[in-house]
Amino acid sequence: AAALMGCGKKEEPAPAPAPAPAAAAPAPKAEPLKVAFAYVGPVGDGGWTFAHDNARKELEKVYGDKIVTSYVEKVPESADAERVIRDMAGQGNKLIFGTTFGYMEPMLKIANDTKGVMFEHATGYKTADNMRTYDSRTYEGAYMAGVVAGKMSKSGTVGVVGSVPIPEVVRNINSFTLGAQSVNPKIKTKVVWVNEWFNPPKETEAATALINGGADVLFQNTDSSAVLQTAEKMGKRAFGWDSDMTAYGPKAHLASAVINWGPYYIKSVGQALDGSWKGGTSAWWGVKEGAIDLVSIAADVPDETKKRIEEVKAGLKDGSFVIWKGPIMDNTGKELVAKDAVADDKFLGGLKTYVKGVEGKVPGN
Amino acid sequence: MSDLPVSPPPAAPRLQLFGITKAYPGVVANKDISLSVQPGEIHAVLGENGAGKSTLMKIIYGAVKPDAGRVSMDGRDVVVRNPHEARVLGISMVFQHFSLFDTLTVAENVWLGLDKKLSLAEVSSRITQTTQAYGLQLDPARPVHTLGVGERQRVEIVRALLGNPRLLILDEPTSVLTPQAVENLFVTLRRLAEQGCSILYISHKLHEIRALCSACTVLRAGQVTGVCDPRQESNASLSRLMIGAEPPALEHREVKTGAIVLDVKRLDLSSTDQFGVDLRQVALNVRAGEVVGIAGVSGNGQKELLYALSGEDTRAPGGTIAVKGHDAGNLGPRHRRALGLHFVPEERLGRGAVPSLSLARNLMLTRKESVGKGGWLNGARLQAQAGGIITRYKVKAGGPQAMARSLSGGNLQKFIMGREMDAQPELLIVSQPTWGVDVGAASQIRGELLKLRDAGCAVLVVSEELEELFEICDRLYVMAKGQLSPSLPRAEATTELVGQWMSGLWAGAAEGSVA
Amino acid sequence: MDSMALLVAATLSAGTILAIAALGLLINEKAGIVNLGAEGMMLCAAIAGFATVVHTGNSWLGFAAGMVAGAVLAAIFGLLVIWLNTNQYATGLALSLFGAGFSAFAGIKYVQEKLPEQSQFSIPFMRDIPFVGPALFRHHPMVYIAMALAAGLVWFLYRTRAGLVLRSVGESPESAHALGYPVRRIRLAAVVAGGALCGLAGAYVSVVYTPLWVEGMIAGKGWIALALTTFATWRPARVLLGAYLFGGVTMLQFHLQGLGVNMPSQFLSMLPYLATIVVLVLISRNPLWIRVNMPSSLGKPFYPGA
Amino acid sequence: MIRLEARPEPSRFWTYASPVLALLVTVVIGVLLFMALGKDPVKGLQVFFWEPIKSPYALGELMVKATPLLIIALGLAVCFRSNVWNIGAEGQFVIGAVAAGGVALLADKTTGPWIIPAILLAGVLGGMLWGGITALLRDRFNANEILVSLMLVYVADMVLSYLVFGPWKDPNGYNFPQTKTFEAVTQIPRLMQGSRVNVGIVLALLGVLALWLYLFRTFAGFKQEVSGLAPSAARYAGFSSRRALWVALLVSGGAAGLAGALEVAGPIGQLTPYVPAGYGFAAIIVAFVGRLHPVGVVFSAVLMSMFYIGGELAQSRLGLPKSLTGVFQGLLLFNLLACDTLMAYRFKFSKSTMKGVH
Ligand SMILES: Nc1ncnc2c1ncn2[C@@H]1O[C@H](COP(=O)(O)OP(=O)(O)OP(=O)(O)O)[C@@H](O)[C@H]1O
Ligand SMILES: Nc1ncnc2c1ncn2[C@@H]1O[C@H](COP(=O)(O)OP(=O)(O)OP(=O)(O)O)[C@@H](O)[C@H]1O
Ligand SMILES: [Mg+2]
Ligand SMILES: [Mg+2]
Repeated sequence: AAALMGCGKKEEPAPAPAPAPAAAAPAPKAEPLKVAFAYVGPVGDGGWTFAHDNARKELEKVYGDKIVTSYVEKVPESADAERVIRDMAGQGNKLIFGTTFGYMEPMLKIANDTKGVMFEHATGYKTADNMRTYDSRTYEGAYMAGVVAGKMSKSGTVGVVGSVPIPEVVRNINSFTLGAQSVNPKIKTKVVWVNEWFNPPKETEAATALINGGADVLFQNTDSSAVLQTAEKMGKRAFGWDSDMTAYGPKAHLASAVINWGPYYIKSVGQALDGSWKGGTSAWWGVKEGAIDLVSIAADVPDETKKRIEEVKAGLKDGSFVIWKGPIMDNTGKELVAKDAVADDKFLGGLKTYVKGVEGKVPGN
Repeated sequence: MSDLPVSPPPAAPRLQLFGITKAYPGVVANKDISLSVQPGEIHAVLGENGAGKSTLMKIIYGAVKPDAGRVSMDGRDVVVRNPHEARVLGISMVFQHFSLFDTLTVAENVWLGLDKKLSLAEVSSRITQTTQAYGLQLDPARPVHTLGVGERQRVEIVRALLGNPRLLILDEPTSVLTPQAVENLFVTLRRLAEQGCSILYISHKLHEIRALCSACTVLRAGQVTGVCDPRQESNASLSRLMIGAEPPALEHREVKTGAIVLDVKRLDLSSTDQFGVDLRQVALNVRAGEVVGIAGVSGNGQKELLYALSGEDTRAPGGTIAVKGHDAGNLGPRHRRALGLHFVPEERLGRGAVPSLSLARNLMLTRKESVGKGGWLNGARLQAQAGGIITRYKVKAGGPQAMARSLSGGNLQKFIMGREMDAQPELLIVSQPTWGVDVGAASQIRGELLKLRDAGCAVLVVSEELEELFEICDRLYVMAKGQLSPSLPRAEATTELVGQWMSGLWAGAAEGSVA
Repeated sequence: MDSMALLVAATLSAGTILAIAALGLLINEKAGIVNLGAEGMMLCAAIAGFATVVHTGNSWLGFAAGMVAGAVLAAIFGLLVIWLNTNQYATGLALSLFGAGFSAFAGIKYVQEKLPEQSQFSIPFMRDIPFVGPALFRHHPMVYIAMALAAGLVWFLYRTRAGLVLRSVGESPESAHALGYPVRRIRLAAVVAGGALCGLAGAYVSVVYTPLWVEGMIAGKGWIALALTTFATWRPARVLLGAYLFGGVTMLQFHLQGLGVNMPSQFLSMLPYLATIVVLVLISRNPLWIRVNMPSSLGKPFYPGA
Repeated sequence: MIRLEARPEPSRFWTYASPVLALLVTVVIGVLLFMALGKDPVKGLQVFFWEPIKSPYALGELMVKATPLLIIALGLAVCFRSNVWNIGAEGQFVIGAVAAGGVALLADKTTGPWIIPAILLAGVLGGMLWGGITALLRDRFNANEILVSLMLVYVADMVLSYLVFGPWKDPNGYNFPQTKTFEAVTQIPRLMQGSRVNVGIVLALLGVLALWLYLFRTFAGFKQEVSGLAPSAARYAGFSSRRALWVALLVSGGAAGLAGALEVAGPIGQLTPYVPAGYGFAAIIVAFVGRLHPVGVVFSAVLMSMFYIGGELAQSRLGLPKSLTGVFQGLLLFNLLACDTLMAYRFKFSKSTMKGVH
């Protein structure tokens, strides 16, 4: 099952210089570096946590006996997080990954108390000397999926099953819509929120509702393959998310927008091993760094679209293409990004309105 | 019932028991009991509470497995492993505690007690046939929870009869019937016996046994203490066999009555339960120093009246219920107790006492002498108080800490009566004071009630046992169909008259029902 | 396509899970036993069913495996509750906890596993009737089985002697015992049957409704099924209606979102739960109705000693 | 044949021995399971039963985990003893947390320490409000409290979700669903340096004492219990069953609300959608394992917390999956319930054949 994570990508050179062999040679008797992961979901969720855990396994493969990894799954984003992460530090782990936003405050606290330990926090915005943040530009994958969706939708209406209306998810919905509009300016996006990251029956029901509402291509930001499978059952098209989900809906599957945490983890552990790890920074990796990709594009997607995707990827890699470049309007007609202006990461980090073409209002705004 | 086999002349006993023994933890309920019932014989089993009668009957019916002993029917040994097998052998049983299902209909209830592969419709028509044949009235389609107690008893009996029994076991069947209904039942039973059916009959009512049965086995503490022909015995001699002594005769002194303590005027109250009885124009009074009885078959409004009197139902309109001159209709039980009204309900477990609490704690249901300031409990005082009641009223119990449910029915009744009498009430209302209580305990309870009266307390007794009411009451009312008869001095009360009134036929009753 | 028809279709499909599980629980409860372990049984059945289909490719075998899993767990529950007289609520909760943990544990290998493709079902000719066809006649057979089950249960409970015996055991186990019915064995049979149906519902979720295995995938449906029996005052036909009603409200909240109804999605998400409370309040106002239909011994222990 | 035979009186010995036996059986099953999984059973046991108590810090963490469980379970003990089946403590916990969070958000740099009692009071009132809805619907409309309280859990989660995604969202929080972190003054005072244990544990222990006194030493407690054990007896005695219903739900709601307040103003320090962590459901089990007895509940809350923490440790130390925690907790509860049978029954080995009727 682990092979589901974009297989071809292991050949790609990891962006980090991968000092592994070099570091191993001079100190053969060195204690292995202990690396720990705190996961919010079960490693078996098939989505977010699953992807992180795949990257952890990849780490073990890459670094072999130079590191020892361990993880604790289903750590609630409550008082428990602090205990678990503190215990990880207490157990001699030198590099600790917290993979959900809700660990931000506890990790910050622990980072201040345990200076000798390096902390990596996913999706947050607070850092310390020995704590930094990392995230992936999932919206780039969403944009590329949108390009395919815009081409493949016959009804002109696409649907998104939204998990929880945090900025990241809103950004993905918007980027998906921008991608679709890049090939079909008249495309409309319907959004249904399930208010949960992971609830397969609910995801199924939400997907059904979208299809009943006229959407013929679905996209989701939830953690299971339920949406894709619903599309398969109802004869519509949909995407895989987080990992390659082709197998779940061979007929419905248009493409999978995958995250690969591997490159970042490999780089981070490499830095930790050779002592070049520094806190206080934020990394936001995307297509450029190999963290995001659109894979397994369906055979019936026209070649011109496939070519367009390749162009987008190339453009994102060399910086010649920017997704969030004005003019971009919100769906009330207000200007979000002025003509020719490029939205910066801070703007993207706090996005709370839909772009033109998405129906409705972001909950809570 | 014509398909009953006519018993062959030199018959082996219909039922024989040899050395039946059954021990429960702590008690030996049956010890080496042997018994023999002839075909067509009505055989009484007599004994005080806890003597082991019901246990023995359940063993015969296969509902309880004996530890040792042998059962034979018609001379052949049988093993009755469960009631189904018993019914196949021709044994039917009417249980002491009803075995009915409230929400099911009469026909369904009967059907469940039959093993034959009849359809429900066939069962219904058989019920109609049988009820007509025996002069019992019963509508097969009615849900049981809409029936009165007497009618429920009929369901049980009809169910037993439809099994074409060759041996019919009746465990205290008459405790809830009117005298006329008892007579009807006896007619039915005698007819069955004539047709060759043997009957095992359990009752605490000695006169019934003497009138009906031709043989009698007496049990005491699980053992057979005597076999006799009850027709040759007197109440006193039967009592001696049963408890080793005669119950003390009650002395009934005439006393001067005092002021009216309880005064009920034109009480109309609709029942909260759809199948309950509405009270109509109930009027009664009780004076200090007298015992007033309310006779009647239960299910005629007694329950509703008692709820209204005790304060468990506070809907009585103003001016209808007065206790010592205070309008009490809307007061809860607590406030009525403050006025001196104490009440003993007929359900001992669950209403009169909490089964899983100790006797001491159960005391606090109605007594709060050991509740100190701010609601703090004084445990030592509570123990002492409970201990006092246990000794004074001769309650057989493990002590104040014994759980209420560990007591036998009669002993729990004595404890509850003791709890209320010990409070020195000015008005004591008691429902079914001796229901299912053995002769010895019953006479003790009645004696205590009279003592209380002599001390100037007003006592209201609701009972289905006419004998008992005649024994202790100074005046009687009869309750029927939610109405109360005029007051009847004991001297004028006869079984016939009261029996007639129990059907609602007293002068003025019709008026009442029109109003 | 008529979106109304699709809403009806989605409702029936969503309601089927609840209907099957709730009918199973109804059998339990008619015999006087409350099993709060529905969620745990459904989860274990979901993984059992899923794993079976993964290995055999036959979804009917998967349903059977789910039923067996539900039945086995129910039997454990039944032995504890019926023979050892443990508290029903606590034992049921323990079962829920255990089932959730155990299914997750047993299912680790099956995450990311997928099922072989299944053919679509529909009823020939009828499926093409406008509106009615798409709404009613293009479902998985399990949808019709749920309906048949409700009808069968009505017949069983109210028309057969066995059904009468079952009801009598729930009404008064003491009386049934006195009449010689093997109360405990009947109760165990009812509990096991109930567990099997919960299992069927669980397997339906992982094999058909969302054909995948992930931990905790029943996501509360078991609790809702428990609510439905009371909600339906223990009448099978009402259980079915209740299940569809709940399924309908669940679907409706998403459809309303899809229609752009301007209300925070959290409030829409509350709808099914609020609707349940409202209906419950309406139904419960008639105490007689409850009294006549509710098994009197529900949740109470039975000691056959007496 | 082995038969169960009722004891004339509950056995005192087994009252105390049964939990021990249950634990032993669970441990034995655990050892077998560890061996089956190829893990060292000694290490496995150590992780569950020694590591959570081996140091003052670990003990402190155990207390942090046990405090909310204990407080909620105490309230539920009152409720279940009154025969009121509130299984929605989770919802009452959440609303308590919301109410407490609302008050905590009012604090600013100038606020005095009076805010802490205000926060706790708000939590209690919030929980009571949520419990009170169930009481009201039960009282007025006879609606089944199991279902109403359960449905209200989902509603409470959504209320919280609405607030943190909407009106109470931290304006400087990059639109993430959480309130701003509360001012330091709102932090529930800790008992000692270097540990997260706060006065919540003191309140919980006071609660144990209060509950013990209430149940066994006051008339009010007696009335409450009677209404649960025998409603007809309560009515006969004149104890109001409606009052008992309200008391039960308000007390358990208030307790759950208090736990919610202690949690948000204590270890969490802000409102997030992740406040509901399942304490309300776990506490039901804690209450039962503790036999609805205030002292028993203390032990079961600690044991339950050891399982939770042990479950986490088993992952990081032994690489075992988290789901084992649930398996163990479920097993322990099964075992305990089964062993409790020994209190009221003894096993009898009889030579005779099967009894015909069961
Ligand atoms: N299931 C049981 N478990 C334990 N003890 C029992 C059980 N059933 C009866 N007993 C005890 O056995 C003894 C005989 O009881 P039984 O019911 O046979 O008495 P009885 O003669 O029918 O009394 P009553 O006149 O009160 O009906 C009593 O001491 C009773 O407490
Ligand atoms: N059975 C009783 N006998 C004597 N005193 C009692 C009894 N029950 C309650 N009390 C006392 O009465 C006081 C109030 O009790 P309770 O809770 O029953 O009353 P309430 O419901 O407030 O009043 P009301 O009955 O007027 O509605 C308490 O101090 C209590 O100790
Ligand atoms: Mg008897
Ligand atoms: Mg009151």
